[in-house]
Amino acid sequence: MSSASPALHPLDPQPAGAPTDMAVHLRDVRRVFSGREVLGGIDLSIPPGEFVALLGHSGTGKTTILRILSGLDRADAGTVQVPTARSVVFQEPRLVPAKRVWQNVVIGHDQNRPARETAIAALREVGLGQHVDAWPKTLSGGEAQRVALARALAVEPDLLLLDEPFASLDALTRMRMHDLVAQLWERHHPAVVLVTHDVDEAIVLADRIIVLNAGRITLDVRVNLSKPRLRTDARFGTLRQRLLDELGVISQPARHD
Amino acid sequence: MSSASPALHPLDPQPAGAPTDMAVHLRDVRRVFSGREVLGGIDLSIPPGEFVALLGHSGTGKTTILRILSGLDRADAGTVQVPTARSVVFQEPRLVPAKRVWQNVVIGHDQNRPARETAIAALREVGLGQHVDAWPKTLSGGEAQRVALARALAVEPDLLLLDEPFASLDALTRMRMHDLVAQLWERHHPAVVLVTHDVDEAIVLADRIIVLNAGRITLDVRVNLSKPRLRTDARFGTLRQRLLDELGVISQPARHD
Amino acid sequence: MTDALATLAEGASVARSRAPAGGRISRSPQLQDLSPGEARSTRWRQASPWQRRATRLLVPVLILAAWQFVSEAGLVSTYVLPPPTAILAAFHELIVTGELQSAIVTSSARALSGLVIGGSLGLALGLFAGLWKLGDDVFDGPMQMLRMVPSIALIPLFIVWFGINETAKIALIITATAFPIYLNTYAGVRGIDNKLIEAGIIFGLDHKKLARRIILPTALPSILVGLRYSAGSSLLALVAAEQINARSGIGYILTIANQNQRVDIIIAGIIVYALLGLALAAFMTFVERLFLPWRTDIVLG
Amino acid sequence: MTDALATLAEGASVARSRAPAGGRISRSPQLQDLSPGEARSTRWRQASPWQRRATRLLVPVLILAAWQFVSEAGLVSTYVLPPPTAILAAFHELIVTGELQSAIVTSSARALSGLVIGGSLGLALGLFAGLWKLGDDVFDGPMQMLRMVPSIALIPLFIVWFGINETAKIALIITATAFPIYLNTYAGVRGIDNKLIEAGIIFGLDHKKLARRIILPTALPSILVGLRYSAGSSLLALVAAEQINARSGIGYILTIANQNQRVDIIIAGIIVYALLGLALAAFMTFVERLFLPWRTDIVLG
Amino acid sequence: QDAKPKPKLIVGTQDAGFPHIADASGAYKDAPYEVEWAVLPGPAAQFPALYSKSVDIGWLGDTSLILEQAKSTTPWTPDTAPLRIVAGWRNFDPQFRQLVTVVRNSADVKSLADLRGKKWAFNYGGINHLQYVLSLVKAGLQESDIEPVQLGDGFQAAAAFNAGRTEVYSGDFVRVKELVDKGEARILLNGDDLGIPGLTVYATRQDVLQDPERKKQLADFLERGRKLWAWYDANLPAVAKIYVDKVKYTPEKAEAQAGRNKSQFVPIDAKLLKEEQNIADVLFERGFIKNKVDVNAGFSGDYNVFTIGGAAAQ
Ligand SMILES: Nc1ncnc2c1ncn2[C@@H]1O[C@H](COP(=O)(O)OP(=O)(O)OP(=O)(O)O)[C@@H](O)[C@H]1O
Ligand SMILES: Nc1ncnc2c1ncn2[C@@H]1O[C@H](COP(=O)(O)OP(=O)(O)OP(=O)(O)O)[C@@H](O)[C@H]1O
Ligand SMILES: [Mg+2]
Ligand SMILES: [Mg+2]
Repeated sequence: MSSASPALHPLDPQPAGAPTDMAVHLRDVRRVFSGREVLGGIDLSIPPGEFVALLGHSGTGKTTILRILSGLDRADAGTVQVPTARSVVFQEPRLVPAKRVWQNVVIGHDQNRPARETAIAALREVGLGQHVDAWPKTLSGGEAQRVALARALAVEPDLLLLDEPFASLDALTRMRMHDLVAQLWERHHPAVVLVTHDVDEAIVLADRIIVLNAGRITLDVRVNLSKPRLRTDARFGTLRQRLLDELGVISQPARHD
Repeated sequence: MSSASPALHPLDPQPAGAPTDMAVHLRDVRRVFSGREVLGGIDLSIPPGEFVALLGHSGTGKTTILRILSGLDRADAGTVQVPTARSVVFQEPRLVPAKRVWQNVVIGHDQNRPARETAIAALREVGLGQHVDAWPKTLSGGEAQRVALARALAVEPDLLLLDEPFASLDALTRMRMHDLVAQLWERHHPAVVLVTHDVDEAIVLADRIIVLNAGRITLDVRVNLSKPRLRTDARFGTLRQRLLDELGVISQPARHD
Repeated sequence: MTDALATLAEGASVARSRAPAGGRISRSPQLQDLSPGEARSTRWRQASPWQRRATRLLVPVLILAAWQFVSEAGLVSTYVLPPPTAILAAFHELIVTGELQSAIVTSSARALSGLVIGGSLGLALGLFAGLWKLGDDVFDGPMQMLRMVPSIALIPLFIVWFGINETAKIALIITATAFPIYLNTYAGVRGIDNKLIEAGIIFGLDHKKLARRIILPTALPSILVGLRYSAGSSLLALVAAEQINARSGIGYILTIANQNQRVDIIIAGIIVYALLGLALAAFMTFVERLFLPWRTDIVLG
Repeated sequence: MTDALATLAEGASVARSRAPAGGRISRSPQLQDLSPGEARSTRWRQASPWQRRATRLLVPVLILAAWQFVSEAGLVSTYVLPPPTAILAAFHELIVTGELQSAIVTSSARALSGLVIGGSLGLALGLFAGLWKLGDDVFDGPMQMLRMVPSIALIPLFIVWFGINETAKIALIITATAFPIYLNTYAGVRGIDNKLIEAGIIFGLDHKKLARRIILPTALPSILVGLRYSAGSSLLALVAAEQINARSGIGYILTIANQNQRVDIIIAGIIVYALLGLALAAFMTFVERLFLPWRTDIVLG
Repeated sequence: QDAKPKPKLIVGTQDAGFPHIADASGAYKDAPYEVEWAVLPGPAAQFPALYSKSVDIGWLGDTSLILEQAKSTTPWTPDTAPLRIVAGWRNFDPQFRQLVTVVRNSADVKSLADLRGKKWAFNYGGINHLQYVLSLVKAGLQESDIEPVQLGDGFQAAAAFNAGRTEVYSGDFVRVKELVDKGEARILLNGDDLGIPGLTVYATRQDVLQDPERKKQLADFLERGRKLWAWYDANLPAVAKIYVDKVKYTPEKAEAQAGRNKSQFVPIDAKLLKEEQNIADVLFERGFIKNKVDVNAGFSGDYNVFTIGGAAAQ
């Protein structure tokens, strides 16, 4: 990665012993909801610029981790250290119904003419140039998701958190969005945490894949394949199989190419 | 299909010329939103008990068709005839935040003790036996989606409309849900329309696959494969390729097994 | 959307008949025709705008008819409830002397100034108390107390504090209008979905921008209900305010008529208030359409 | 959730400093420590319950102090604003004679009966007008008119219609309470997300069940705001209602004190009202907690 | 043996203490009908209660009925008047002035003419207003010659004057008494100077006056009323105590109130009618009422024999 050791945050003195060269540093992070331990001791360090995919069954705590990383939720115990500049695509679109689509995209900017231009450019990139002035309620599911994506990509974060951002997109649109995220990552190398249920997607995009199971990390592998990653590559197939096994999916014949 | 010719609805006299042996009958259905024609003449007949998958890019009008079939939206022109007993899994969970999970599942039933038992059984089937008394806001994305599924399956419709019901589920949970839907279909053969972005899922589950493009049906194929359908089957691959071509997806090497 | 929901009524009324019963293997589905333009059971939502306008008039006209009947039949002494014709004469008197016209102008000016100040106050405090615990702790108590003070009881105090001119009148109107907006703003803010606020914070909105871009627009429907209420209160507060050294105004006319036992004028005044209420309702509906273009109505039939 | 949002304040205040500037290729991210239990800037939300309670008392105590000062400095004639000590004496008098106690009992009974009837009426009409165009057409107009009638102006009419006993008093309270609940129910119903209604209809809910299972629970926060308002109005309406042949009650005490120029008692009465307002607010908060367990509050600090 | 319930005579009052005084006096204790008091402050409540037969006898100020009569489009006659005054009473003790016009010493008003241009607080309607209007007449001024400050009730008017917001005040004396006692203000005119009868009256409906049974009750009620005033006169401390105990007067004010309300019936005779007619005429000339009023229609002298006794009846 091309990033230097990050400067200390002036307001938050570095806790003793925390590594300063990591963008994300979680140590023994726990989270309990109404008596149930949802996260049971997560250790995770992500260097600046690394692209991490997070896999796991429904309800294992993926969103909970993302909420803690984003600062929207506070761990019950442990150490949490993240970059100040974060951006999130939530699991739901979370658009303000009272604001037009373009205003939603630049919700954090000064809302003047140039902001509108920025928004239009971002919306074009996600294929929604026609819906600039629409109300969020009139969007289709996939359109709303893409607006949320455009909003997250219109800023330049050091940590980009993506919670199933492509879940309701068709194959073609999904591939376009993959390219978009890859481009953004090329441009200024944020650390990325991508939650997905699509193992192939994880392998194609990520430097490193983590599997979460019942609130603990049960697998943490590096993806040592050169890009573009081809599904025909034998190592692709092996990795996929390893991940599917970890997730407990009974091998489907078609997956063994 | 094992269904006999359906009885006429006493309140709605059959329009002349409409076939009486179909569960769903759409003829030249059009829908315009703020001047833009979203559906431009849809013709579609589904016999009772047929399982139809609906593919198409984001924003092509899949949800719009489902809304018209469900009766939630009215076409601007054309003929629409559907069974009286319909059930829907919406693209969003649509749970009543003020009602506990189990009450949401049996929202349409008399809410007494047996209803609670029904709800618990349905929730166990979707793997949420632990969340019976939770509030919807505390559910994870996939959990909420499964509650919506449980709610739709707890009634016995003649037409089941599923709008991307498995979008935010991991592979394992998704396979379990496939089984569940298949079981329900075995039990009393409703006509099903499933919107999905997963071509494999469409082939595995459906009798017939329809591709929608810019508000028109551009492909309508029958899936003549015996069940269980194996992805290794050459005809599976051919059909998948045909569908991906229709959807404009540039072939990924891995997809050619 | 309104239409969409209107069509539902039928679907629902039939769907209800579906029995969630046992495990038949095959069934012949009952069909339903949802084609557009089909002759459907006539429902109110299909009434023409004229029909609807007529209905809106129906109740007032019925009341008027009953009133004239009661008066003519001598069921109620005309001293207590003069017949509509007498009210008409009272209106005539008020209009010929120009009193009514000038009263409406004067009173509207008073009500509006009070409403603007009181409304802004209520809005600011409502946002503050709704969003910050400190604001809640400091202001909610006093607001809950303030709203319970009968404004009539405040008049002598306000005369001493604010004198006998416009200030005292407007101060009274302010106390009457601040609270409804406060309460509805507070509730509107508390009712906003967390998720939107979270998104706003993530995308770098500070508190001020959060309030302007997310909280205010999203709580606006509730705030407008408060405004609806406050606008009414501002007019009603005139009855108290215009007891203070006033020589014109709707409240003044009412007070004087009350002291003169001019029931005809009192009723004329009540009718003026009622019409102002209708005008206000129409205006607020217009405002809501204007400021809430993103809202879709649900109407069952 | 409250805590979750409270933690946000920090994240936001820092995130804001992020510049959405040009295309640097690499950067060293500024880091932020979000570990639990860290010493953070002291914020109001971290104040102890005792601190918060103290703040709640602060404003009333300040007012009291200012008042005593104004009285002692002779800035305001004791005719108009007797010192707190005089009010205390008035309270003593009212309590020793048992008047206050019996007034609260009598008045509460009146207010409550009016509130129950008026509230039910407002709720029913609000649901009806909110959900059906027919209801809207028939009832919204009259309700918008009715709410503008100053209750003082209704007294003579109500004496004729309902006599000079309890009926007339309670009728007055009903008119004062029906409207706020109506308005808030109407708005609450209109504000419900279509999507929920659609789901309800699909799953076979008829209108009655739709109202009971989806609309009422979802509009409840708004309805409870209306109830808050109505409960206050019911008490305020006592001032008008208890002018009609009353022998006891809080409104009666106020009216009589007004006629006797017992400013100390008037102010004592106002304080009783203010305290009732606080009690009401506390009760409504309790009711909201009870009936809206699914709601999560947002609080910024 | 008393199987049949006694008939009821419902009497309105505007003085919340009066029912207690009536009880204490025992004047109505063994009446062949039951007296029920209804406290209805202000003519706005008394009139509808009378018209709707919620009360049989109403309690008004004498000018209230003049205003009521002036409203009628068809002129009242003794036979058609819906309501008639059957008795009136007032206090004659000069020590207990009721109506006054008071000026602040700082206003430097030496003669009535000096009232020109002054800020003058009063409240509209009723007897206080009459004091204001007749003061103007006496000073030879029009309303446009002064700065009138019109307020909602007498208490507000007094508050404005006491707070120094106006220089002149017309209305009830007790409300400004403290300022006068302190020497900061003085009385310029009182009600008697202006020929204001200042009566409180009982008024009843024609149907009562025409029902022989009811008439008998009315006569008896008024006769017992005379006894009540006699008891009142002899028991001022007891009355004051009632005002303190039952309606929350301060002891000093209760004493003043008891003294001030000490009254006797006044015959409804030519002299009174002349004064009343004069007031009606001034109100008409000054435009406060729209129709000329003949006060004979609203006043009935038929019950003088019961209120005053045989001696005064002719
Ligand atoms: N506020 C809350 N209160 C109570 N339980 C909660 C809360 N938030 C989350 N949970 C529970 O914590 C568990 C983990 O939730 P989380 O949203 O992290 O799952 P997830 O891995 O993102 O699942 P999915 O893939 O379905 O989105 C779930 O069982 C959920 O019900
Ligand atoms: N109420 C509405 N008003 C205006 N436009 C609408 C409305 N509803 C849908 N649309 C538009 O109609 C088009 C089709 O929407 P629809 O929801 O049917 O798409 P879809 O095929 O379901 O897409 P997705 O896969 O993203 O869910 C979209 O472009 C959408 O913006
Ligand atoms: Mg999740
Ligand atoms: Mg869709």
